Amino acid sequence: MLETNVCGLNFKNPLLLAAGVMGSHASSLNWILNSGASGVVTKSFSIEPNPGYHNPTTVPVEGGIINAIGLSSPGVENFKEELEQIDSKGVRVASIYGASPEEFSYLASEIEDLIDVIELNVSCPHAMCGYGSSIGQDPTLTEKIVKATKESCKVPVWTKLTPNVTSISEIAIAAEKGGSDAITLINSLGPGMKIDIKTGNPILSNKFGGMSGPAIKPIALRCVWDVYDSVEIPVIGVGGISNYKDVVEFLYAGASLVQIGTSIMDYGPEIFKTINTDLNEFIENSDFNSINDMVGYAHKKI
Amino acid sequence: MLETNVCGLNFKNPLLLAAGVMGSHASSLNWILNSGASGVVTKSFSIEPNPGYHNPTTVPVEGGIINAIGLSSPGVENFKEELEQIDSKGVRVASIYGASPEEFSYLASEIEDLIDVIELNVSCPHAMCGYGSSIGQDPTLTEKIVKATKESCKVPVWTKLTPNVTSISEIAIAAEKGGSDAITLINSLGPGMKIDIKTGNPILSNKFGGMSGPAIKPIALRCVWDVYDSVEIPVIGVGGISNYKDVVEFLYAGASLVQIGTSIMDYGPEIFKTINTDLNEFIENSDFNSINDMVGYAHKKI
Amino acid sequence: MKSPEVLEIKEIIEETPTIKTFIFDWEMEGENIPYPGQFLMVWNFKDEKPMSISHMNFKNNEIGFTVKAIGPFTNNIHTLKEGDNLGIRGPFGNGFNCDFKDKHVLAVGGGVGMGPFIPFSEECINNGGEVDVISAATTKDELLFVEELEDLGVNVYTCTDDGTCGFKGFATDRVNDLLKTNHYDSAAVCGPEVMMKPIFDLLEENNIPAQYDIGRYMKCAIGICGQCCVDNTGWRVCKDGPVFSEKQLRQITEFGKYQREPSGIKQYY
Amino acid sequence: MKSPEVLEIKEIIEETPTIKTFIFDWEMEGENIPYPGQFLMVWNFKDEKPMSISHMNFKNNEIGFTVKAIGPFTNNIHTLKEGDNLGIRGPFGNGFNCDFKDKHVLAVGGGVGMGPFIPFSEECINNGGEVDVISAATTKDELLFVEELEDLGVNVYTCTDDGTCGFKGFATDRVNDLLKTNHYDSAAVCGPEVMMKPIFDLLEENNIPAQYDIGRYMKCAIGICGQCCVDNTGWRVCKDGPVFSEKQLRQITEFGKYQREPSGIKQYY
Ligand SMILES: Cc1cc2nc3c(=O)[nH]c(=O)nc-3n(C[C@H](O)[C@H](O)[C@H](O)COP(=O)(O)OP(=O)(O)OC[C@H]3O[C@@H](n4cnc5c(N)ncnc54)[C@H](O)[C@@H]3O)c2cc1C
Ligand SMILES: Cc1cc2nc3c(=O)[nH]c(=O)nc-3n(C[C@H](O)[C@H](O)[C@H](O)COP(=O)(O)OP(=O)(O)OC[C@H]3O[C@@H](n4cnc5c(N)ncnc54)[C@H](O)[C@@H]3O)c2cc1C
Ligand SMILES: Cc1cc2nc3c(=O)[nH]c(=O)nc-3n(C[C@H](O)[C@H](O)[C@H](O)COP(=O)(O)O)c2cc1C
Ligand SMILES: Cc1cc2nc3c(=O)[nH]c(=O)nc-3n(C[C@H](O)[C@H](O)[C@H](O)COP(=O)(O)O)c2cc1C
Ligand code: FES
Ligand code: FES
Repeated sequence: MLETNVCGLNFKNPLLLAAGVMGSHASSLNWILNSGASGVVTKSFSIEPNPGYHNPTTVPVEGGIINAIGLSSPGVENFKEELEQIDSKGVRVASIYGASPEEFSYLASEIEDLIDVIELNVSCPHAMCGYGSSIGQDPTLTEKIVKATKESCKVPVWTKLTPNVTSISEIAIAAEKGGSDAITLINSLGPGMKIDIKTGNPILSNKFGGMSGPAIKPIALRCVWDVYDSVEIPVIGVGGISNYKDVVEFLYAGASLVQIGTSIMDYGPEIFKTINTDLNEFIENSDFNSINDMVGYAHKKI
Repeated sequence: MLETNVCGLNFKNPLLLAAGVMGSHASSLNWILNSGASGVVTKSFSIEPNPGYHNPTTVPVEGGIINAIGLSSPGVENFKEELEQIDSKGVRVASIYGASPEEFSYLASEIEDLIDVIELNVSCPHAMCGYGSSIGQDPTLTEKIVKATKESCKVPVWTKLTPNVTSISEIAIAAEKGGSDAITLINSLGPGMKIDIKTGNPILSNKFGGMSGPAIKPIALRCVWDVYDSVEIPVIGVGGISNYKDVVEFLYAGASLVQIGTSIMDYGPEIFKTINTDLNEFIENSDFNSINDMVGYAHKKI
Repeated sequence: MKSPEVLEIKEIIEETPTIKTFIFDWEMEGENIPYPGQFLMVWNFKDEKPMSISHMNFKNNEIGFTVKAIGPFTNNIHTLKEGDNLGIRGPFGNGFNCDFKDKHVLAVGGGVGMGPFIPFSEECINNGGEVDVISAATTKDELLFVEELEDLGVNVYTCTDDGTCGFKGFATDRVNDLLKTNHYDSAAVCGPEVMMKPIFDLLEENNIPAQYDIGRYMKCAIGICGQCCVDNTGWRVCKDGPVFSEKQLRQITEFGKYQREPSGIKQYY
Repeated sequence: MKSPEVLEIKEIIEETPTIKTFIFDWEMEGENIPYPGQFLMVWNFKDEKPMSISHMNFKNNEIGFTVKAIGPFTNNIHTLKEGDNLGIRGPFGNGFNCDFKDKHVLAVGGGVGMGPFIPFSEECINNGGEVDVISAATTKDELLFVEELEDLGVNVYTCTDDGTCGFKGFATDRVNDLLKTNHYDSAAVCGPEVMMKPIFDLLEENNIPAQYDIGRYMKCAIGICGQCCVDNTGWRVCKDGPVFSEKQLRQITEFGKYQREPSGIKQYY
């Protein structure tokens, strides 16, 4: 009931792990696969090692958390060892980041044999200048990076976008033009900040961090809705999902797959099993025959 | 202890009512003034009457609500009757909206004698095309509108911005160049949406609505921080404030005044009295001697 | 505050040629538990409007409201069948005080304004009060809830504009008449404002404390948008009302005079 | 999950030339209540690092941790005075099982790894167990908590690398020695991993069930960032640990071999 096919790949259900959450080691990624996810996205990695920001790197806010891990990465050479060990029973998505088309295409060519999909992180809201959302806020650069990556590898390429732009559809269309096989949205929101009132210190060492968790769901849903209307390629929804109802909302809004991140903090890796069970029951009690039937359903209602 | 002066106006405390919340009638605005607010911002109004969108116009989400009231307005002629009756013991801020510099300047000249400040709503995320955030996402148009308004009236003009842009500082700088006397941020976030999973219907009749309430506070704070660093004029903070700690955070981030909206849903107009009492106690137990001492304090800590 | 919950219509009762009652399964627990005089926001996937709760069954876990077809929304609701969906959120508002042990209470309902008076009467009687109800309508066929109220042990006085049943004339006249023979400790009134205003004046003259269930155009229903605020106090009908005491009503200067359209423009009666 | 709470340092105890204990007022209620083996994240407004809870006073509502100065962060903490501020969040992690009624338990702490063993011993004794503790250090002056533990009724065995106090040699040798004469139902071990690994091997040989409090570089401490996950199970030391049973430890293939730097690069011991 839960199987679906996106970009020519079979997913045994529509639930994937989102990038950056328990995603730094093959061992934790395999735990997530064993917990019921149909696929996993790795923590984003770069060519060179990067320790990320000093702590504090996360702080809770109403309805979620803000984080500025700072794209820590062991560098592609070290990370290959992890990629090799991710269980191929799930769909293995490598999230990569860089500052130029050359960096992205180099990374893609280095790892394409080890994984099933490449996700481009052009959307991290707390990346160093020149990385992350400073790319995904520029349609021309986004298109170039997607194009360069596509030319350097044969696996499907998903482009992950930031909601922190005036028009997300504009960026999605640019990614589609560049040849992206799907659009993932959204990366964390904002950035936002929190200040300690006793001392006046911003709590995150980076001051600002991306917001994630249930509070960002309405924004993520609207981004999925808009981009579904703007491009032909599949949309992958992420942001604040914590139960099967959220998944249904995302599918209705136009997502073909969803990713789950922050909710693992509250529910652990077991969340994948729980949602799969509930989602299966929901579909069995509905008029839908497949996940695919549900994708974009709400667009037909208006 | 709580008095402050912004744009040459005295405020008996830093708390104002935000636009659009209990702000359509003089009677409810006066209730808010009697509950301890130092000033009130009216619901945004236009030249011609506008009934707004069909219901549902609000729906709860994690950490707040989304709304698409749709800028309902009785039109300036009818609204003058309300403006005349707002108690002048508080600072009376009229929020106006239009689609062109001419509309804004006409509105300003029509009402400037009845109120103390004009706030320009160039930021509503669910306005009809050509209004609201479609202006505030364009620096050139924002500057023009501020300039036209300034030329047509003598009262201070505050420009209220939308966070739904790639760079809020860019827009704030444009407003400052246009002659704005202060920047108010943020208008509601997103827009976001919510879909009923039983029927597949987006719940808001307008599908999308602006998000407000505690969940948007981290984003609002970061916008205040950024704009405080980018302009010389005062910043007025709004977004998710529900207690005195939130107010302290906004002051530290750079706000000279704050506005409170959605929290009235949970706490009623009494929230102004409660926060004033708590804030007063906080300052008395601190090393600060005035509200002004606290403005931007966190910037000195880093 | 909750999102609308989409529920299937369990039962439709055709009360009069223009009025139907819609009944739903409803878990009577926590914030769901309604109180007489509270209302629901009803979403037909095109618009959403307030409706008084006219039916509360705590044993069977049911809730319901009674709708008069008078315009686009209510006409659409009337086309629905059992099993069809509606979105419901609530209950909202303050509700009636029903604490009338050993007291004699007069309830006056005009037309579909009878809505809250079955739950109200039930609660008053449970609390040890005696209830008289004036059910007023234009004509006999439009009278609401007469039998149901009699079954509860209420003294029902009917009143029709055309005299087809009971007293011929307006509800005010009926009240005036009853006051000559009966003593009432308190009253509760719901109906069109043009009906409520003269009753308010009459009850004030007679020094009878009373509660008035008033209507204003509603958008959010959660006390935030300000649409339903009344002059001169600014009270929100959706949150601080919809039921106001006679003392409060004296301060609501717009009562009986005007209310506001969705745009905010005043609409004089 | 909570934000760091900024608290004033109430008391500083100079335990050894390189180790200090920092004590804070702490409301012992709800999610605040700590358990032996749990840790806190300590924020000095420049960085934030994990520290085992070494002091829990339920009567006086106090909490504390014990810090060895070994680098930029811990050196900075050592410069602080009573009355200075630190940000604290927690408690985090699972903590030790202390349910050893009528059992004989051996706790082995190396250096500042002694941190959790006052609360651990107290809880075991309260539950009716008997506790022996090996306090190991490089030299006499660096031995931790000997008197405090003796006051609790614990049999303390000291052990120094240089023989300045008690047994001369490594903790493993001390454990080996004790096993010859004593029967232990269970053990608990905390210290540098190069110390824990041979003790683990020794206890395994002797079939003694044990709990190991291990350390990994931590960022979020709330089980989300994945930094602290261990091979091959992927368990999060901050959430699923930091205490693991011997059965679990057998599956943690990286134990005693490597851990990961902030970048994720493996650092072999
Ligand atoms: C607290 C409250 C309880 C109510 N209870 C009942 C009830 O139990 N049964 C019943 O039949 N009616 C009730 N009403 C009135 C009901 O909401 C209107 O009859 C209905 O909204 C009419 O909509 P329409 O599209 O059919 O007609 P329209 O022609 O659109 O409206 C007719 C009149 O209904 C009122 N109205 C319309 N929309 C709204 C709105 N969003 N909020 C408030 N009033 C509105 C206005 O006075 C309007 O002039 C109640 C109203 C309020 C405020
Ligand atoms: C669960 C746990 C409990 C701990 N309890 C204590 C304790 O009670 N007392 C004590 O003195 N120390 C304790 N530590 C170790 C303590 O966190 C490090 O000593 C401290 O972070 C060193 O920081 P530094 O800047 O002084 O030195 P650095 O030179 O930066 O680091 C020295 C070593 O400390 C470790 N370390 C550094 N940063 C971190 C980090 N963010 N998370 C985990 N390890 C880190 C690394 O192994 C590093 O090689 C604990 C560690 C963990 C994981
Ligand atoms: C701790 C943390 C680390 C993250 N790291 C990455 C990352 O490396 N690359 C990336 O594309 N997204 C990263 N994200 C964003 C998530 O993949 C996801 O887009 C976002 O958190 C919204 O989903 P959620 O609400 O389910 O967490 C990170 C999020 C969190 C909370
Ligand atoms: C119901 C509602 C109506 C609003 N109407 C307006 C408006 O007319 N003009 C405007 O500038 N902002 C309007 N806002 C935005 C608020 O003024 C405020 O910027 C936003 O809600 C964030 O603050 P809060 O979280 O305290 O509500 C409205 C907000 C709400 C919830
Ligand atoms: S309907 Fe919005 S305040 Fe009453
Ligand atoms: S430190 Fe982040 S998962 Fe453990």
